[in-house]
Amino acid sequence: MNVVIRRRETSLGWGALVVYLGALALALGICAVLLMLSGKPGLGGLAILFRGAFGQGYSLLDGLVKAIPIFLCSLGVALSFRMQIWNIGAEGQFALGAVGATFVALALPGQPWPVLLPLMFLAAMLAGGLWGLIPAGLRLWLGVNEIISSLMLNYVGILFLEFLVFGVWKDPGSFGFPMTAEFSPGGQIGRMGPALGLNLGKLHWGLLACPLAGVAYGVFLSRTRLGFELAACGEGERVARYANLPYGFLVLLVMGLGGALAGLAGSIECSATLGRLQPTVMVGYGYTAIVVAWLARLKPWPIAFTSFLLASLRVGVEVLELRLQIPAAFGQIMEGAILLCVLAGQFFLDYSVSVRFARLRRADSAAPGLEERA
Amino acid sequence: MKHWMRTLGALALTLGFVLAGCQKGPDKAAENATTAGELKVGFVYTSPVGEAGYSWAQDQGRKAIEKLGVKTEFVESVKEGADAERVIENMARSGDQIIFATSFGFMDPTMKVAKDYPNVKFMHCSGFKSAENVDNYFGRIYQARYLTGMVAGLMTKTNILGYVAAFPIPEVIRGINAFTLGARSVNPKAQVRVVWTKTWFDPALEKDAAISLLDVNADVIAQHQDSAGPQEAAAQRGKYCIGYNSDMSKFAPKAHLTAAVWNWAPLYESIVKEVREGAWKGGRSIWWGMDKGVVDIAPYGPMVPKDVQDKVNAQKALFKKGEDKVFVGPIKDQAGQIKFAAGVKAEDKDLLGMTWFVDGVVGSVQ
Amino acid sequence: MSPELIVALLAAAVQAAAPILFATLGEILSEKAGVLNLGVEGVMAIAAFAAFITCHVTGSATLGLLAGGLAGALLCGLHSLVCQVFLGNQVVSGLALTIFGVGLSNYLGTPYVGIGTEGFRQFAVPLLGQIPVLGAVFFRQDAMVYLGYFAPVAVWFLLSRTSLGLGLRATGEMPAAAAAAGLNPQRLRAFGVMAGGFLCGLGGAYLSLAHTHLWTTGLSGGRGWVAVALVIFAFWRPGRAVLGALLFGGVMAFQLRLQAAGTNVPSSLLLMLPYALTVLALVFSATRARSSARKAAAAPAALGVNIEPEG
Amino acid sequence: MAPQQSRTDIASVDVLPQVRLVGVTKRFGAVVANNAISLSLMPGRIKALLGENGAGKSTLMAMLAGRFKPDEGHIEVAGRRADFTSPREAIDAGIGMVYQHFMLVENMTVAENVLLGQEGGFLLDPAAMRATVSALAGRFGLPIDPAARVGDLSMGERQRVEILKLLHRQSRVLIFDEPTAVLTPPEAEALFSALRTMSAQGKAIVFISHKLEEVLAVADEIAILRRGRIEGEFLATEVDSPAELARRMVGRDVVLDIARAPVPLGRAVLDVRGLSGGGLKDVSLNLRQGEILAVVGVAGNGQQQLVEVVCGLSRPETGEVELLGHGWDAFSKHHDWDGALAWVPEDRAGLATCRSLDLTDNLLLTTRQGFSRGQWLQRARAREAARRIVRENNVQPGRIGLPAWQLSGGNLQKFVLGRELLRKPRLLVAEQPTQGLDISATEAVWQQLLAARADMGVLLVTGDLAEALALADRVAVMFRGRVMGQFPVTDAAQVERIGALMAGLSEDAA
Repeated sequence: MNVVIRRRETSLGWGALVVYLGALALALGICAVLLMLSGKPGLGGLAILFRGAFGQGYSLLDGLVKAIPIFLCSLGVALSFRMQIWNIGAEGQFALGAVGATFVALALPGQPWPVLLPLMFLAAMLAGGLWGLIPAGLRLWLGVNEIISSLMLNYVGILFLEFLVFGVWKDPGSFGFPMTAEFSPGGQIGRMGPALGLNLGKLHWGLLACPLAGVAYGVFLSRTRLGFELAACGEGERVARYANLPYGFLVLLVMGLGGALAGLAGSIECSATLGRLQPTVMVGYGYTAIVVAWLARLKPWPIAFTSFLLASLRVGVEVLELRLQIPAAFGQIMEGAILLCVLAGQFFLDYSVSVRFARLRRADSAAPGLEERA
Repeated sequence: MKHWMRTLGALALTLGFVLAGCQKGPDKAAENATTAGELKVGFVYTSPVGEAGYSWAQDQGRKAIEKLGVKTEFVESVKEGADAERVIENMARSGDQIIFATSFGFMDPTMKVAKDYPNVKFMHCSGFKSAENVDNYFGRIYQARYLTGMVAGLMTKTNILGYVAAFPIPEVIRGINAFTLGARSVNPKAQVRVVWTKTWFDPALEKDAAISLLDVNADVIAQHQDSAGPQEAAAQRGKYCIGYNSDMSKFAPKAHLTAAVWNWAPLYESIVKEVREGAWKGGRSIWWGMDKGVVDIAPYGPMVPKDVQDKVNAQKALFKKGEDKVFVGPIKDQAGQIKFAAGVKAEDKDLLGMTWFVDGVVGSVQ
Repeated sequence: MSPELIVALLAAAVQAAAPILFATLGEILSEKAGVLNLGVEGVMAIAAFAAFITCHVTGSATLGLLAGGLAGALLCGLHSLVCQVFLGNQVVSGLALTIFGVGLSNYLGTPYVGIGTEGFRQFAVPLLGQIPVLGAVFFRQDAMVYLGYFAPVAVWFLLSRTSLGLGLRATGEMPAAAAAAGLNPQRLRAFGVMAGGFLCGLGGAYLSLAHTHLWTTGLSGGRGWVAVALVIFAFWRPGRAVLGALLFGGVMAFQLRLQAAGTNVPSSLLLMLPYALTVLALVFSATRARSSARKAAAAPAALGVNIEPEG
Repeated sequence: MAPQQSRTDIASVDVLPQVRLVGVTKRFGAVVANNAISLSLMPGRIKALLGENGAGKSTLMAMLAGRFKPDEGHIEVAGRRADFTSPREAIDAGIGMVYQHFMLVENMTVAENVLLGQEGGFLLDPAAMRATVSALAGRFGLPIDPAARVGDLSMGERQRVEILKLLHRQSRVLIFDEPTAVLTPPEAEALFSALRTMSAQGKAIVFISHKLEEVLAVADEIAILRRGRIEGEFLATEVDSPAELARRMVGRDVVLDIARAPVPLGRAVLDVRGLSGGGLKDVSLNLRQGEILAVVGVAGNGQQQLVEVVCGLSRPETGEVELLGHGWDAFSKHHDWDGALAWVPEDRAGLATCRSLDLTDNLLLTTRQGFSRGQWLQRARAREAARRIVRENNVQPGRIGLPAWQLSGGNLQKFVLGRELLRKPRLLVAEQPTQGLDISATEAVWQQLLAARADMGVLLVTGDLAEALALADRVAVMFRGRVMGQFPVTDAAQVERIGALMAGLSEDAA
């Protein structure tokens, strides 16, 4: 038997969907087995999970709400991944964004929302962006690996947030508990339901940031020069130098923009769902965002869809926890397993595998250019 | 063009789901709740239940009410933020009539959900907000802290007591202060050194923190976290330790002097009884002490001499009778400023918002 | 600070350094073979649980240690599978491994949270333990710390004094050259990743068996990431890994003692120290690597590059 | 450099072949890379394998080295059938390869490289390893420092390391893939004598090349490979001129002389005066519109640095560089250099194009200015232009939606050149523009360059003397960062000395 692996020339088309579904099924299968190993119903568990995630209007809305910060952070990291810049720091940038927004909200109490909210977003994007620029600068000028520096800065950023909330920003009216004062009404993003006369649960106006950011991301990448230059930079620094691409500037740009998007997510999260800054605003969206970006192969529509999917699964896992008394870590396992399976599955998008038995040959499609690689 | 079709399809599907969901409306499930005859109670924990610690102690309370024929469910490791709101709402939807949200961080989420589910009764632990259908409750664990402080003050030889502290919030600060006051009531030379870990549960870090305290000559280690890390450290060095939440003697039998422990059963049983009898009211702040049996200290370790036990037991008897003189002036803060003049008793709101250390504590308050 | 306090600080630094050192050495092995493994955090978590549960069930710390190492190797085998067979991106696979590993250890471990285990206890080495200062710092530790003294030497020896190590290095630098020399780079990589995983696993086992003596979720607490960072700081050399681990362990121990000594600096800022220091260490080593003419400070040339299949 | 005559005739050899290929066929999909090839490699003889790029030489050698398995036919070693499943087995069977791109680990020492995979035990003794390699090097007259880091060695020395690797393994068949590509003429000479030495010791040697003179200089036997088939096999003595060999190789007469109509000279486009630093030493060059200046020399003698300075990648340390009448700083700050200067780099698949981008995007790679309004990209216009380039330069296959990696080297190069010329630059820098291309693609590229010089000055950097002489008006020879001589190609006396100049022999020494 002879296994022949070859780089694909044409995209798999709808076959890609099969690959993804297969990978997803495998990952869920692993999860089901795990459930059974701990003495719970495997398939029944998955059924509960899916009903919890997608079975009701409110669960879908919950998923949508949870998907907002994930989507924004994910767009941010996807931008830098396109350039092979590994920004693992969305979590810290998210924290700084929350800090920036809170600074404005606390400094300008009582302003109407058209004044306050834009300023909060601006401050959040600025703070998150600057936080993202640190690893970018370190990489550009000192050659420091951005994976590690951005990751370490997550810890620093979150501790900085805690320093503020436990210290100078602590609300005197909170009886000393670690939280800032509640933002004035102008600093809180409202829920969509009441204004539209629909029952939309916890869905808030922060949702609007998603299509805006998503469309801007898509247009930027496919229609503008900088966006094109960014994609070309993904081929490496040498190509960038050859093609006179502003590599350094682009590194700063993607890290800055990525930080700004994560920062925006942070500000929306603390303004819309908490209404104040608390250390509990940090629940790891920045890390989930990385998973999402990669599962979605850095494309905006799939990022939107995957954000929603993973957010919904998280919601579903909560129901699973409640019904079957499953540890919360089940959600993490599922995320990890999905990512590993899809990553392995993506192999089939880029390569064709044919198994040849002795004497039995199948004429594959031609592979010109192979001579040069051989 | 194909991928456009694909994404549009996915989008349409999603939209369909959402719209379909919206029509049903979220309150349907809540209606089922009231129709159920049997009482169903939900518990939200912030950490895994495990073998010891805060959530374990809470879970003992849950088990106690289960014996009253109440159906219970719980979710552990719930993050204290937007996720908590969803978990609590899920419980409310699925028909729980009473929901115990057992950590401070669940306060705002509880309040938000409570507004949407007026028929469900919410019990929030360790916070300060209440509403028509929300009570907040807690226990005067500082009384137990005071007693453990006395034990420590009497047992120390170096007069340095170590305190592995979790987060700089009033609950923890109050505990440290009570501990210090207790220690200095029997040993004016005692000082309490504080190391913050900013964790509720990180045995490795908490153990290291305890070791760092032992290194500065502390010979009794108290703690506020759930883990037995500090107990480990003290046992390893042959020093003493004081547990928290539950009797931790099994982790360090030779070092464990006693522990400040929770016993939620009486409170929870009483709440269930109230609800069954229709006597439950919202808007209350229920703060029970040693007199109601919600807090206590664990049995003394064999190394605690009889005379020490007697001294502490005498004070414990006063608490049992309802005489709470822990925070009665004169009390000075770290800077020597008088915070409560002689004879003045701190009010509950002072205790709830305590953000300063009493004289005798060494360390930063944040 | 009093002399005793400094000795205590150093001893604590050595203990805090041990798990990080094992993990750093493991990552060095993996990276020397050309595979970037960002999953160390997850590997340590799984290994800590495997070690704990084995020790808990069998009562043998040694078996626990072995189980931890094997669990680490096994999980890294998954990384190897995804990257080497399915040509997945190493960065992403590593991240997935972290998520998966931490999740799995939390999931399996939740019922056991808070349960203690005997594990390894500190004991003084005869004679050596009596040496003033040095004895207290280095020779009144637990068996795994002593094992940790040998580990860097063993890794160094493996890499530079054995044919296997030579092959590993060649694979990390230029897999094609290794293949041309008749070696099997895929097999060598898999070995490097899994042997590295074994060492990372020992680091994880240290946490539950020697450090805390009890199981809980989230034991790894960011140490895996620090290990990955220290590999760069160490210029991929076992000797410098020791330095890095001690430095990090030292800062960790120092900030706690600073609090215990009664400082007024807010604890958030002190807790930042180890992480901020790691970034600084990276900056330092990056400038060093730039200024030094020697290429030895550079990453293995084929690090992170998967071996593509041929015809 | 006459071939050695003292060999017996192929037919009369009744020695057992060291290695025999029997009807070996290898397919990649529908492409038949090797078609029923039969060859015998005899001990003590040097066989040249001559063929254009893409003729199937590398595939054939990869099968011998155990990297690929033949689809049909088999390989015999010393008369016994051998089915290699890994390089290791080929090595054990005594077959050794010196690859065109050295299979050396730069970050390891010479001794480590030589003994990699052949350590003979689990434990290593560095001192003993160095001694082994020293002894081996001494025995075959290939001096080298066994403790040196390979990355610090010259190309010639690296090749010596490769040979030592094979000698250490006691390979009986040694295969050299384009061994002279990176060598100076004296280094190549040294290699040839080493080949003869080894051959005299009974090794069977295979020498792959497309350089006709070299083949005639060292080979005993010549086999010609074309389109995956052996098109002829004969003794070197049967061929009397490179031209005849070339005819046999390509199957038709090569246009060795390409028509070159003179073009009137225009303004100066490049003026380099006393450029030093970064490996360059006092380089002075000038180039005018309408002419091609060929910079020749062995790779690694400062050409790369020169190109980087001219193309604005690195700042000149000392000396002056004037481009189109502007100083270097002024020119490289002006972003309109894009329109004035074009660069066709040597690495056409990894640098000049992005492998996964389609042709339109690859067009945009260097010509974004022309296809954007403000920040907005005008893709439709770019597609149109890409289509035009593909049509006018006969780029195959002609679909602009294909990613770059699916194009063969020659077609890619035609596209790259078309793209760069699209901008109508005034100065074109072309590095090794025909390296690895087949004859027809080479011809096409040459025509493109010759036509282009009417509008611009062309700086041609090449290691191929024939190319330089065919295209250039003037030649500059570089050695160790220095320009050893600069003269018109019509200066026959100087042209004669190019080989010597490339080897660093200055006038007095020559």
